[in-house]
Amino acid sequence: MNRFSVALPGLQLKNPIMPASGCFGFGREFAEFYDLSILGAIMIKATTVEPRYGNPTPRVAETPGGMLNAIGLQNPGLKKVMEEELPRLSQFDVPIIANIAGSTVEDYVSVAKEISEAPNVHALELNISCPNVKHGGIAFGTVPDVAKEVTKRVKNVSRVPVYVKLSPNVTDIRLMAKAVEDGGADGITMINTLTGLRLDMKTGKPILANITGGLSGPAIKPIAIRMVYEVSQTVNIPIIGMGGISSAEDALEFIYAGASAVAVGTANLIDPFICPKIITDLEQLLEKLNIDHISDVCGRSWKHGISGYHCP
Amino acid sequence: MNRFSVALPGLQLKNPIMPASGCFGFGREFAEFYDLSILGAIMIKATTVEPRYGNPTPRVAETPGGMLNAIGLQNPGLKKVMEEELPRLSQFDVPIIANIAGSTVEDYVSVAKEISEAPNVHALELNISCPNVKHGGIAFGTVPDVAKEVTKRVKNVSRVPVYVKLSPNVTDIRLMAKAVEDGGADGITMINTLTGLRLDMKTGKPILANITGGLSGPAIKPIAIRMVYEVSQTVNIPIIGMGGISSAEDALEFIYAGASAVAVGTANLIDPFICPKIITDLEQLLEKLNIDHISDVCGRSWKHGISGYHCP
Amino acid sequence: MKIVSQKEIAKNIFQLILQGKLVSEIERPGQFVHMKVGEGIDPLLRRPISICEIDCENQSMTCIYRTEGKGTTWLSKKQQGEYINVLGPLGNGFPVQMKSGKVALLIGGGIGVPPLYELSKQLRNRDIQVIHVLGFRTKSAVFLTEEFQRLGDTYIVTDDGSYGEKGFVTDVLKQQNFDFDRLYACGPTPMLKALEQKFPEKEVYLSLEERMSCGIGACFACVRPTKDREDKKGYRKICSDGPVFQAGEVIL
Amino acid sequence: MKIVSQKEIAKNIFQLILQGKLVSEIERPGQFVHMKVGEGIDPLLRRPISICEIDCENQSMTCIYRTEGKGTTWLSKKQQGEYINVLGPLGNGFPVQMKSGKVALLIGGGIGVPPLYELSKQLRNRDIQVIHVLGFRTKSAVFLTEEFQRLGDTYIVTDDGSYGEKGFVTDVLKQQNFDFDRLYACGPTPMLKALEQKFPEKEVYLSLEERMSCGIGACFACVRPTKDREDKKGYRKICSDGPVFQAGEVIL
Ligand SMILES: Cc1cc2nc3c(=O)[nH]c(=O)nc-3n(C[C@H](O)[C@H](O)[C@H](O)COP(=O)(O)OP(=O)(O)OC[C@H]3O[C@@H](n4cnc5c(N)ncnc54)[C@H](O)[C@@H]3O)c2cc1C
Ligand SMILES: Cc1cc2nc3c(=O)[nH]c(=O)nc-3n(C[C@H](O)[C@H](O)[C@H](O)COP(=O)(O)OP(=O)(O)OC[C@H]3O[C@@H](n4cnc5c(N)ncnc54)[C@H](O)[C@@H]3O)c2cc1C
Ligand SMILES: Cc1cc2nc3c(=O)[nH]c(=O)nc-3n(C[C@H](O)[C@H](O)[C@H](O)COP(=O)(O)O)c2cc1C
Ligand SMILES: Cc1cc2nc3c(=O)[nH]c(=O)nc-3n(C[C@H](O)[C@H](O)[C@H](O)COP(=O)(O)O)c2cc1C
Ligand code: FES
Ligand code: FES
Repeated sequence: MNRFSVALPGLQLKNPIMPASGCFGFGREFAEFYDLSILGAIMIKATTVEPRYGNPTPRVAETPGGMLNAIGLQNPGLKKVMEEELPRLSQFDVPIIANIAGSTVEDYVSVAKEISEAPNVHALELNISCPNVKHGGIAFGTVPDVAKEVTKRVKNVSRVPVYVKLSPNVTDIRLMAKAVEDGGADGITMINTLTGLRLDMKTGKPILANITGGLSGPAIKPIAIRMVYEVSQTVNIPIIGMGGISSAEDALEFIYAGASAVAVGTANLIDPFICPKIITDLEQLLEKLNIDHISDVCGRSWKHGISGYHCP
Repeated sequence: MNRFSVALPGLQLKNPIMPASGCFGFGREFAEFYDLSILGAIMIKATTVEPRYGNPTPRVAETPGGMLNAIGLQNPGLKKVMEEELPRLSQFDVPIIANIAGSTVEDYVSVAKEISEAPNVHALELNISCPNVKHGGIAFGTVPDVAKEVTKRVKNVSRVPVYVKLSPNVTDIRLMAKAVEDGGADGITMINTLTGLRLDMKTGKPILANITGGLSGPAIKPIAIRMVYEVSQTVNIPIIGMGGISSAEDALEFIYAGASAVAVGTANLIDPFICPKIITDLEQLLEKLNIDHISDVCGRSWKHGISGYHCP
Repeated sequence: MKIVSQKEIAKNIFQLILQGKLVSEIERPGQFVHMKVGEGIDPLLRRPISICEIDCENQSMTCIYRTEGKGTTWLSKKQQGEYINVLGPLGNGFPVQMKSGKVALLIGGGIGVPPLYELSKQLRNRDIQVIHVLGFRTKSAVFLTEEFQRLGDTYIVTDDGSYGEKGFVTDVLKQQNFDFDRLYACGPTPMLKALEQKFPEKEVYLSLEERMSCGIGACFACVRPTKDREDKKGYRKICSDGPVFQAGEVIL
Repeated sequence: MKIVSQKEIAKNIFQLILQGKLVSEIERPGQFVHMKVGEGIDPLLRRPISICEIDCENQSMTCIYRTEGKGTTWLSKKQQGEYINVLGPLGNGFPVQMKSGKVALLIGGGIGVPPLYELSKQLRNRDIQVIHVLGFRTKSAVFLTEEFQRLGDTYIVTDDGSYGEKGFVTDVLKQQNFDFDRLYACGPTPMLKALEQKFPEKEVYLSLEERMSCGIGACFACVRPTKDREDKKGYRKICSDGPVFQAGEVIL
């Protein structure tokens, strides 16, 4: 698996494949299907200071080639995650990226400070982009200065590198990327979901109780690829790319676009074995395409020459 | 077809279904398949002052549930459109909506002034959102003040009502909608394409010669529906909705969201008979759902009560 | 899993028999499977369908479903010999531990009827007396009644009276005033609510439905709040904690 | 259209025979059809495939295609008796008007070979002498050679020499120095370019490829600039003005 190892701030990845936050819970369920140690990393579900119940149901709706979700950051809260979920995950030889969310800067700081002390948490992922929570979410993720500020404050208290997760619901994602880089982010993860809506044919009303939801799945892939392409040419910190990945080809497309590693979200909900499958397939794909090391082709879409470059 | 007629500024539509700009050329090809007079209206391909050749090929690429295009506003120019295309279309009993584009405000004004004098042009559609042209396109469609200005200037010279076509590539589409309403727009058409990118597996390079392209088709529908839902609650001018429509159900979903009529784009490229098919199916669908008149359910997703409201 | 047979047993109601190793992992009636419908990305999500009957010997199981939308319509076109990607068995199902000789009342509404069939069979195997009350919309939507009759007393109602008595399952309960030790029900939420209210003192098990994505407890799509506000978690996942809950556990 | 038969005639090369009314509308060899592959939205677009042979009596036609990606792979799994949504015939095809006794040189590369077959047949019917030069990648990718041999002299080359001579079609031309009145070609762009350069004085017809969406001339996806800078339009659409052009009309 040597052509696969990727070194990123705080993360020594066996391979560039990891489940995306919110699509893997805290790993419990997937541990029944396979050994989680084979994963490059695990991005756990967003954690907030207090437990959250989330939105009323229905929380999901299907769309052409995609799905909407409005889970609403349901999670057992920082204490439970620290005391139960993270220790349980420590049986696996896999770095954890803790996705953290909140409604105020103070919320982020509180969670970041504490959760970054967990021994198996190797990095934080600031979810400033979750579009489902009425307060905070939207503003953090769409106003550059606010994003920069929260990044800075979290960096100040975190013991591990900080990745910021960008929202695609903006006019120019490069401005957001630059802002969080200026705020001290060690890396960027992108993209979160696009805001969408589905209406019921009979009633004419929204299917989701929350009205709108976040669009994920194959449908959004070309948008995600475009944004990774733009951001990877704008910042000097690495990107973990995501949005619609469900095959090794999709994963490689993100690497070509400029991501150093990738995360698989929605596809886990359809095929619980998708991550191991992509890991296996990707190795064969690299073989077929004569790619010696995954990092050789990072950013190939915009870099001159065919290989030899490393991202970023 | 009485439950179908929709009156909009400048447009007396037999039914709320029309082909979207750029997906129907100037009607020539489709006239070989069916009588264009059955359509609610026709949105013709973007017209610019001078003829344009457009971008190099490849100009299209497929994505999951969608496609990217970077045609680059190829068109024969204002003179040819006035002298050949519009007169030819006048054999059909159908109002034409002239989509106009340009790189400067002056371009828009020139085209608007002249094309609005064509007898069968009943409305203009300002394409301030086409993401494929390097200069102008992006800025007009993403900066509220610039959109307002171009709307105002075009309104000053146009003999027919002016609809402005919004780009979805913005943080808050309501601000854009409000701006063009303030600029005097008689209506809004939305959405144009989302910017996307696809990379070739073998080379790692963009498939489109233009690098990025506009994403259209079923994949974008939930985003379009969300935006129509937001904008229809923000402005007091009517909306012609589009983005991924390929069935009567899709069309009705846009009406529920707050559109008064809809346009079908990409689906024409896959099934040349799609517009007549949707017109027939929609009539049956309304029958099945006991909807007396299409306008009764415009905005049903957010209006209280079940019917009796008319949009806007 | 391999399709052994598929047939339309009532209007838009299909009986699908599937064969595969999954069958040997089924633990209880009331569990469900999560089926991939369509080969590509549309439909994207799996569809939850209850297990209606198990045949361990042949490693086969029966599902009965109604064509609702795109997914189930696709499924109904699949033919004998074709394969379907099935995840499961999922969920916890109905508890069947009960003293022999006791009486169980099984109440099903519409497409909630199927999982009660395997339940009834297993209860009968334990020498429990079963009474079935099954409600359907109309005559053409009625199915499986003879099979239920073979296992125990069976009362049928239809909304429009075109088959059996006219009315709802609750009307039958009023009339018959059954004496029973435990109640099991699966069907539309209003029916489940009515039953929960009617028998606050009884041991009542209800099988719930909710829109799902993963079906395995990972995504938090299918959550309902607990009735008990002091409950440690405050919620239950329909897919992995349910779909069967004792009345009073979650808010319907 | 209905699938009359489908078989793999070389490695990843499929011969598909379709039946339907569309056949009676075919006017010239070199026209193509636009096939819907997949039932849903992925793949979304149709796939252009050339018509390889027409059988008017049976209202059937043959297409030969190579499995490249998702669309053609899906197509290769369809079986006899199934239906495919086909739009066409599209485009203008090869002109076949020519005096009897004249000599036509037909040059095909890889998956560009199929449309030349119907062309060759129709030329033979007009008593035109046909010479074929066909190039393939390797032995396992060779197809239709016997059929061509029956119509006229046929030279085969493969890139690796595993079948026929080793080399490119242009090597055959160098060696043989054919005397001919008109040249027709279909294949990869570099091959077409080479031919255009080699025979500036001859009457040369080239069939081009371009990524398409509508296939009917409406979307401007498949446009190439004309060589003549003074040309009134300045471009041609491959789908509706082509796919066959006389050498020198558009920039390759
Ligand atoms: C635990 C469980 C067991 C079930 N068992 C059966 C059964 O045995 N037989 C049967 O006919 N039906 C059963 N259903 C309902 C069945 O899942 C839906 O009818 C089916 O998902 C509809 O899919 P569709 O594509 O035809 O409809 P669409 O309306 O196109 O589906 C769109 C989306 O909504 C979801 N959805 C639609 N209706 C329901 C519903 N009632 N419950 C949950 N999700 C829904 C779909 O899964 C899909 O994600 C069960 C549901 C659950 C939750
Ligand atoms: C006029 C014309 C005639 C053709 N005739 C034949 C034929 O007789 N036999 C044959 O095997 N092939 C033919 N081709 C090529 C054939 O259309 C492609 O191989 C096919 O579209 C690939 O689809 P896919 O889904 O398998 O590949 P994918 O790579 O998954 O396709 C992705 C997208 O790219 C497009 N695309 C990929 N390759 C090509 C190509 N070479 N030309 C145009 N579009 C492409 C597809 O149509 C699709 O939109 C022809 C192409 C044209 C333009
Ligand atoms: C059900 C669901 C729950 C999610 N929850 C979170 C979350 O808690 N935090 C977060 O940062 N992103 C969350 N996401 C977003 C994903 O991590 C990912 O960014 C997005 O879904 C795009 O990737 P995909 O198309 O592969 O799913 C969630 C997505 C889904 C579908
Ligand atoms: C090939 C193609 C060309 C287009 N050209 C134009 C154009 O010239 N002017 C314009 O305003 N929109 C243009 N559009 C955008 C469509 O009119 C429409 O807004 C968009 O495609 C979303 O609708 P759809 O998903 O139904 O295609 C074009 C779209 C496509 C696919
Ligand atoms: S469906 Fe994912 S948790 Fe129940
Ligand atoms: S493919 Fe649309 S114009 Fe040729």
